[in-house]
Amino acid sequence: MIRDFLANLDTLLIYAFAALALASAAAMLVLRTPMRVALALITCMVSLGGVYGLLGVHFVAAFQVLIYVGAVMVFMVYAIMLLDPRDEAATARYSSLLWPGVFGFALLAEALAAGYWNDLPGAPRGATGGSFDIASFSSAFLSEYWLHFELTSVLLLVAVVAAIAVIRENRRSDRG
Amino acid sequence: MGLLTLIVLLPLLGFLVNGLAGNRLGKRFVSVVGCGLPAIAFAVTVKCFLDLQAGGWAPLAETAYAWAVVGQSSFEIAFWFDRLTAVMALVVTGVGTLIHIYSIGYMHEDKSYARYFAYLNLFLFFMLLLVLGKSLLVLFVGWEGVGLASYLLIGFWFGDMEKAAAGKKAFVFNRIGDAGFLLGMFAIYSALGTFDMPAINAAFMGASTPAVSASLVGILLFIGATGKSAQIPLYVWLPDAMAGPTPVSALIHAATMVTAGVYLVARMSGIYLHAPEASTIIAAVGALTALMAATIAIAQDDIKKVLAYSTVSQLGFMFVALGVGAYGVAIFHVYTHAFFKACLFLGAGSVIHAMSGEQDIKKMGGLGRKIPITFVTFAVATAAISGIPPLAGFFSKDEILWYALASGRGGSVLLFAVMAFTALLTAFYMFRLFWLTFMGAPRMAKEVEHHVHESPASMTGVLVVLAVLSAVGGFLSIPHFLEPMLPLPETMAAMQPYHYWVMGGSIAIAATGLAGAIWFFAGDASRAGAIRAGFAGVYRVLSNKYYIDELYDRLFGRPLVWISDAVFLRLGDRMIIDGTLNGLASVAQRAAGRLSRVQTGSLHKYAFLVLVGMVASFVWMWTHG
Amino acid sequence: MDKVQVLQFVAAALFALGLTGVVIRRNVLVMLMCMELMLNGVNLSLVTFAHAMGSAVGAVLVFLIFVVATAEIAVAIPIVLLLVRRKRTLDVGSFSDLKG
Amino acid sequence: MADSTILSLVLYLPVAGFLAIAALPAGRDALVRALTLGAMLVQFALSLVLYAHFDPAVPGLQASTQVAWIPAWGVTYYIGLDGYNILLVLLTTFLGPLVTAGAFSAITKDVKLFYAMVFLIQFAMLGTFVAQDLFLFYLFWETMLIPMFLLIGIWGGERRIYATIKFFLYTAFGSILMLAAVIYLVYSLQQTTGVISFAFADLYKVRLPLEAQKWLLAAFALSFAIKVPMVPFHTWLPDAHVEAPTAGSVILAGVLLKMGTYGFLKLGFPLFPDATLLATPILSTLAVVSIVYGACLALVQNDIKKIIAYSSISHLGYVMLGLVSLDLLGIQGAIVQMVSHGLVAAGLFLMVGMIYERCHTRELAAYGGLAKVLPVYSVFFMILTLASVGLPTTSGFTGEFLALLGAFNAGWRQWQGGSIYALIVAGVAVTGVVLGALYMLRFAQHFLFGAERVPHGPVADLNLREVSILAALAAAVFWLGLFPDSAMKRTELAAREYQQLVSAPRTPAPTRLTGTPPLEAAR
Amino acid sequence: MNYLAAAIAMAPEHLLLAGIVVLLILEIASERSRAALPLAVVFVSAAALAAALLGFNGWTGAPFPGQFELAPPAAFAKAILLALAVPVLLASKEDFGEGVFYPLMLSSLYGVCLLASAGSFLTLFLGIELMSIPVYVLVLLGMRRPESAEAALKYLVLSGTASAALLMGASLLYGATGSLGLSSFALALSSPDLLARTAVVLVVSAFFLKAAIVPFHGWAPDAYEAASVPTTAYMAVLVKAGVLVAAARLFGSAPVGELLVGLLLVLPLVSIVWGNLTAMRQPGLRRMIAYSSIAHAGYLFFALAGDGPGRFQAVVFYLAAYGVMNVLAFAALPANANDVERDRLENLKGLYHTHPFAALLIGMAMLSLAGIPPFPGFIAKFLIFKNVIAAGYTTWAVLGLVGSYIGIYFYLRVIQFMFMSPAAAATGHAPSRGLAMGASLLCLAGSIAIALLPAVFLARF
Repeated sequence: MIRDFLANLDTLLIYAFAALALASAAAMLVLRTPMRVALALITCMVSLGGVYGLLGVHFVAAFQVLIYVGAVMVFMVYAIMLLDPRDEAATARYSSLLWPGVFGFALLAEALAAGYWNDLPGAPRGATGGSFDIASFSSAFLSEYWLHFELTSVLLLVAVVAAIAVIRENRRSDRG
Repeated sequence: MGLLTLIVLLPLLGFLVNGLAGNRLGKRFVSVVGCGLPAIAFAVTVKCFLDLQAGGWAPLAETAYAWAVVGQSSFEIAFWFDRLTAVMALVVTGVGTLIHIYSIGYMHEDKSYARYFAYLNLFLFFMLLLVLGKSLLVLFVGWEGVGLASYLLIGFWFGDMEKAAAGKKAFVFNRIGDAGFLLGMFAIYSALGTFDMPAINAAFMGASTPAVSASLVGILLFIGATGKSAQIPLYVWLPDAMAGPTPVSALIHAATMVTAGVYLVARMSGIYLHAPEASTIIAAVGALTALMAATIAIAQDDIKKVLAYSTVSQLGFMFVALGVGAYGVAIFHVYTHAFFKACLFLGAGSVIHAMSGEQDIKKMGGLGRKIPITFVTFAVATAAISGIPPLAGFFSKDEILWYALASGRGGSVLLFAVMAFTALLTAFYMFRLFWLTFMGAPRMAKEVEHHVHESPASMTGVLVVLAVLSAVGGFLSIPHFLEPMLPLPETMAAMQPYHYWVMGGSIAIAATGLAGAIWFFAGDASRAGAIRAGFAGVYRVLSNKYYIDELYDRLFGRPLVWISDAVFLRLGDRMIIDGTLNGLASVAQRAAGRLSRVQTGSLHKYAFLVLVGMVASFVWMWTHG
Repeated sequence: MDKVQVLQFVAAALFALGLTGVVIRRNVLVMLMCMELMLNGVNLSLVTFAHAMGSAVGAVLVFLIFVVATAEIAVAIPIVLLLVRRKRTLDVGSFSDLKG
Repeated sequence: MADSTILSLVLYLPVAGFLAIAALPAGRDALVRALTLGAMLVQFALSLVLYAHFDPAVPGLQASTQVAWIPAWGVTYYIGLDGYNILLVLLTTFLGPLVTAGAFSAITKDVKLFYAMVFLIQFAMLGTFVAQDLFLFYLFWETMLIPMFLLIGIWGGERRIYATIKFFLYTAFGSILMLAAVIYLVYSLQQTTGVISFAFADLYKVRLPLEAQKWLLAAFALSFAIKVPMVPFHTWLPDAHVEAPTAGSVILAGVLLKMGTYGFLKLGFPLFPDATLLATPILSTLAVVSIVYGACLALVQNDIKKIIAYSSISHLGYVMLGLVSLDLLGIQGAIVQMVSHGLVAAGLFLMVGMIYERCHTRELAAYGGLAKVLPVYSVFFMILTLASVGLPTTSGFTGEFLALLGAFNAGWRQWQGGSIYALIVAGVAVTGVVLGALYMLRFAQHFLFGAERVPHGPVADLNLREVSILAALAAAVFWLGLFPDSAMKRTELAAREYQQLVSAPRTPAPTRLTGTPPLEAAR
Repeated sequence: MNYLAAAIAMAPEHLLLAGIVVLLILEIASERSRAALPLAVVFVSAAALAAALLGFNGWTGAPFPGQFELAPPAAFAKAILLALAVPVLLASKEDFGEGVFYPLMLSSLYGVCLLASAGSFLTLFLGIELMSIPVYVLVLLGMRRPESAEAALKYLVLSGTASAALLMGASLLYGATGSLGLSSFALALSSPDLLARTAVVLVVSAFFLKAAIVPFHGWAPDAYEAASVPTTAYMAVLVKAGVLVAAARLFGSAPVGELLVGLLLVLPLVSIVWGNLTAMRQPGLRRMIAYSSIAHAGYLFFALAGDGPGRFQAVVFYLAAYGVMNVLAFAALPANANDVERDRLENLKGLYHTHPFAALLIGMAMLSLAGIPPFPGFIAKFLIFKNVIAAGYTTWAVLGLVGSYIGIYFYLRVIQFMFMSPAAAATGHAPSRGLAMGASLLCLAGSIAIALLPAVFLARF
């Protein structure tokens, strides 16, 4: 009784986290001020991190929290604080396409779901079963996928250059 | 190069010389070339005639060159000279030459003297092509060519739109006939695979009946003939054709070209002998035309118009002869008619020349004493056409009347009656013309009157020759000469006894006509006036030529223009076709506007479109999967 | 109904919500965050699959997505700054000078 | 020098000329004109040599050149002379110098570009005629649009933009569908025979199922019928003619329209014999409609260029009639009629241009009695008019007569077979002879005769340049009218081949293609 | 793993990377450096050369199995695309004083190269991002006009969405087939499995979005218009090229069933018609080209419906023909102090009289884009529709051709402006630019080569 509850506890927790993520995601669409939206997103991400953790892919969970919450969202929040005071848009929350958008959402969700409904594999084809740990991941990363490892570095470099370029434009437009 | 080819080419040479270099060469040279070459052509024709005779009347033939060879079928430019050709060629070259000579005097003052002779030679060239041609193709080339020449000559004084229009009218009406002619040719070719006329005749005369009904072909060819020879329904161009210089009217519209139709039928007699229906139609049309033209002629006051209608009427006589199978007789009338009608026209020309351009006989009278030679020759010709024995007209017309009555091939009392009455009318209007022109008191203006003068020798000489010919020409019995090749139809035994009655009758008719005319016009004008007033209605109809021109205009001219303009151009081209296209174009333009308005610049909109696109793809997927 | 399926539904929902957010929210920054949301949906689905069949590839892709997301934001934010300096508003609706 | 070399020379001389004048500095107009004329004359001389060397007894291609071009697609660079194109090549090169000389005084703006365009058109047209590979043919066929587009658009009249765009879009539409047909045709050749080739000779070999033939013929026919043009696809022609500069109209009427009939003769009918035989009634009807319709419209025009434009529609109707008759006479007549119309219409447009340069109006009503003022002009005008009416001894007669005779023969044969329709059609066609006389003489009468009306008079009669242009044309007209045999000898074998290709059955048809048939409903 | 092999296989990418680094250093060392452009040209041409050499040597292999593959076709594709970038660079002199443009463009090219030999969705994804991210910035770089930033944002947001969709699709494929290799997509094309098909739809719509197919095209006109001329050229040619090469790799030579053909061709057909129609009314050249490029994207997807083996060839050949003429048009466009003025079609009026040569070049480009013989555009279009018909979709081919017919008009309109209208009021055309003219001549040479000897190119794929 207790045992199998405990056995299923992680599953239940996963559902709980998933529900939380879903809820906060939904909240993002309704909350008014960007700051609140940001917070909702962070909640969502963290809870997703929880899901990952519970699924046993801890390192992804770690990345999720570190990179997303740690980097992206901080950047985001910074931007919000920088710009928010000027925001009149906060008053007008929705674009004219609110209801069409919602309708579209319904259809899209339905369409995607329909894709899963019948033949989403309980255990996907080619499933080896079992989980994998950081060791197998990183070894794969540095053996099979080191190309991508390198490419990401190129990408980041490019991103930096791009950002700098924009900032410079920014300065130029201030000047002239 | 054979003699026949030479005959044809001589006038062409004249045309080229006068046409290209005429203006620089001076009138004398032009007239020498213009008249000399036809004269030579005449001489050569005589030579050929003698050869023919020497050869025991075996036809001469020669091929100039192969015009086109397509597969098995070869179209050759070939010539043929037999009895019939001989008669026609002699008339054409002979009378032609005379009229050329006459023209020297008549056209002397004209600026475009060279052009005139060039055209005249051109006409002669095509006419000879027509007459000498061995195959229908060559005949057709000549046929169209003479049409062209007459077009050019009618419109010779093109400064005046009337004259140019007359030329056009002639050409177009001829073309209508030619269309029929073409169809006839095509039918023959499709059936027999040749245009060679002797061969065609042989095919129809032969034992096995050819693959085409003789009547069909006969009628189609006859349509062509009605165009060229001014028969109902296509005769209307001929009277207008008098717009041309008078010698032209004499040569083309009296002596030669207009008889081409008669020649064609006679030449194709092989077909018509087997086409009773066609023959009947020909006879009917001929008779009707003769009668109608004669009645119109009574009420005309323009000296040339009267002659023109009389030509139409006489052509009617010829076709009646053809219709009843008396081909030789028709040719006989062609031959006599060539003389006296040419004489009449040239005489008229001389009169007009004397009257300094006046053509209305109402304004003439009493010219007899002032221009005696013209007067005498004109008198002879008039007598000839009215059928006063022993002049040429008498013989041919008498023969026609006889065969109209007695021919075993469709002669009938009715036909005879009509023709007899027409003959009466002929005599009547001819003497009316004659009287009003030469007799009685002068009615012209003084200044005109006092320089009325006789024409130069070149003209009067020709008149005399022609007068003599129309006097004695009848004694040369063409039908008899042609009989070996164009046998005369056997006559109905029942009619035999009446042969001399007919002859007497025709003399009587002529005399009556003469008398009637004199009775009308010799006395004071009041009598004629009274009669005319009595028949005012009839007179109006006649003087307006039965309103045929107006009728044609209403029936064909205007509808054609209306359809072309209103239906084809405005409705078809502009509204339907271009309308549709421009409509499509503007639709595209409007669509372009609509579509570019979708691009509102709002990112939301774009994102929404993406959403829509995805959903749409999914829907497509589910529905088509 | 098994775990993977549920999580896949969630993932799909997140993706759809993100897209919808882009369509309906006026605020630029919110719009960007919604894009992030979409990516998170993708991540979830990838991780779930990777976990379910115990292959590392999915996780690797997830990792790449992290990096790319960061990069995109890093470029996006300055652009937004630039735009807002010019427009004095965060309202995407008013960024529509280009049209037609 | 080998004939094939001469042919290549003839074909590429315009390109050389184009490059040459392109290289010249601006403002050297006199030099440009001289250079162009020279090149054109040389070209004509060379093609005369070709004509002389052409052996009528040899079937198939002569002076041909074949080089692999896009092997993967079976496309070859393949040109050559045969009975189909020999006369048209001669016609094109003959008109070249006349067009050039004719434009000396008319074109003063952008002379360089103008003659460059003339060269290009010359090149494209010749290419279309000598191409023996469908891909190459299509390439030239389409290329020709571009210089023509510019020619009308730059040097045209007031409504030139509308006219030229209409011209381009009209013709391009046909070509687009034709392109699809071409691809499908070659693809099916590959399917049925395993050979992939665009060479006409190979394409003749494939015999598609009737269903496919119908669609393909429809596509080809539309494209060609627009170019001919046949009613009801003709409305681009009057606009294009009226707005085009003289040179443009001359090229258009002289050669370009022949590309349509040539297309039918060389491709449209031989490639799809069964469909053709099926469509003969429709085609012959359209031909006759064109004859009558064009003539009627010419009858009510007041713009002298339009009269000639519509007359072209009518005259090309005879060509189509002759072609569909499948009677040797008719085919030969059609071919001669093509050339004849090329000469006559070109001449008439040149003359209109000459008078327009002097009097600056195309209103028929504005003219009258020119025969008095411009005797020389009038003589030539009369000659061309009569040729257009189809009077014997002119080229017009040779063409019309034989075409009609052929049509009638065919009709007659069908009549013996029990159907009279074709015979009636031929009969109606003959009325065109009368209508032709009607409108041309109306034209001539108002133009040359009557009271003198000469806008911007007094005007000078033709100068030596113009006289020599027209003399050349007149000579050609009479040559083809009086001695057509030398020309027809050269086309005879081709005509026979065409007849045989269309009427005689070929290899038995495969029951069905492996590919989907055209226009099968999209899923 | 053989590092040497990797080094050789990725030689073009490496050269580009080196170029990026060098240019950055240069950039840091000194703003406004004259050396930037020449260096960029050198590196890009070197990369192109390297790719070409790889191709000619028939270098085949997968240094990173399943991730990065190289075979002659891909190598030549890279070579051609890089070669197309050279004239773009040359034409950019006047528009970009400062050097940061060049490293960005090189890195974007790096992405393009990756796409040309991507073997898995990971590489594909990275390639697309590497290609796109710099372009967001390029769009607003130079800031010729205030709207640039807006355009950049639109592009960024929508193509971000596209990436998300692509990844979602990838993930579903992953779930359905257990692999992230591109081959899994090809498998999914013919699988009845709904999950797989959902994935296909997501991936395809992602590509539609990147390639600006109606209705995913919203960003394109705005971005094209607001960007500076060379950037527009770059987007219209190379970005599109990258996307489609990727798509071609994705579809490989897998048979496309009746069902999918609908999905694959309906929207392209719509965008052919839509693009061609909308372009009619555009007042600006760049916007017009944007719509025309929407239509061309449509043709390119038609190529994907063609029968298997010919696809890659068709796509690349079309891209070459289309790209060379597009770049030609932009390079020949006369400079003008005011960017908006420079763009307006009205100002092209009478161009023939002011810049005859430029007018001729632009005219040719327009005709080629319209697909009129004898220009390369025609041959490319011919190839595509030939394949479609060979695949048995005759109806689609006919529809596509008719759609392309609609386009002719607006290309003619440009020619009409340049040749048939009197010169517009003095808009102060700057004297034509040497380098840009060089660039356009380069393109001209290229297009002549393609038109005269298509076989030479075709044989390479």
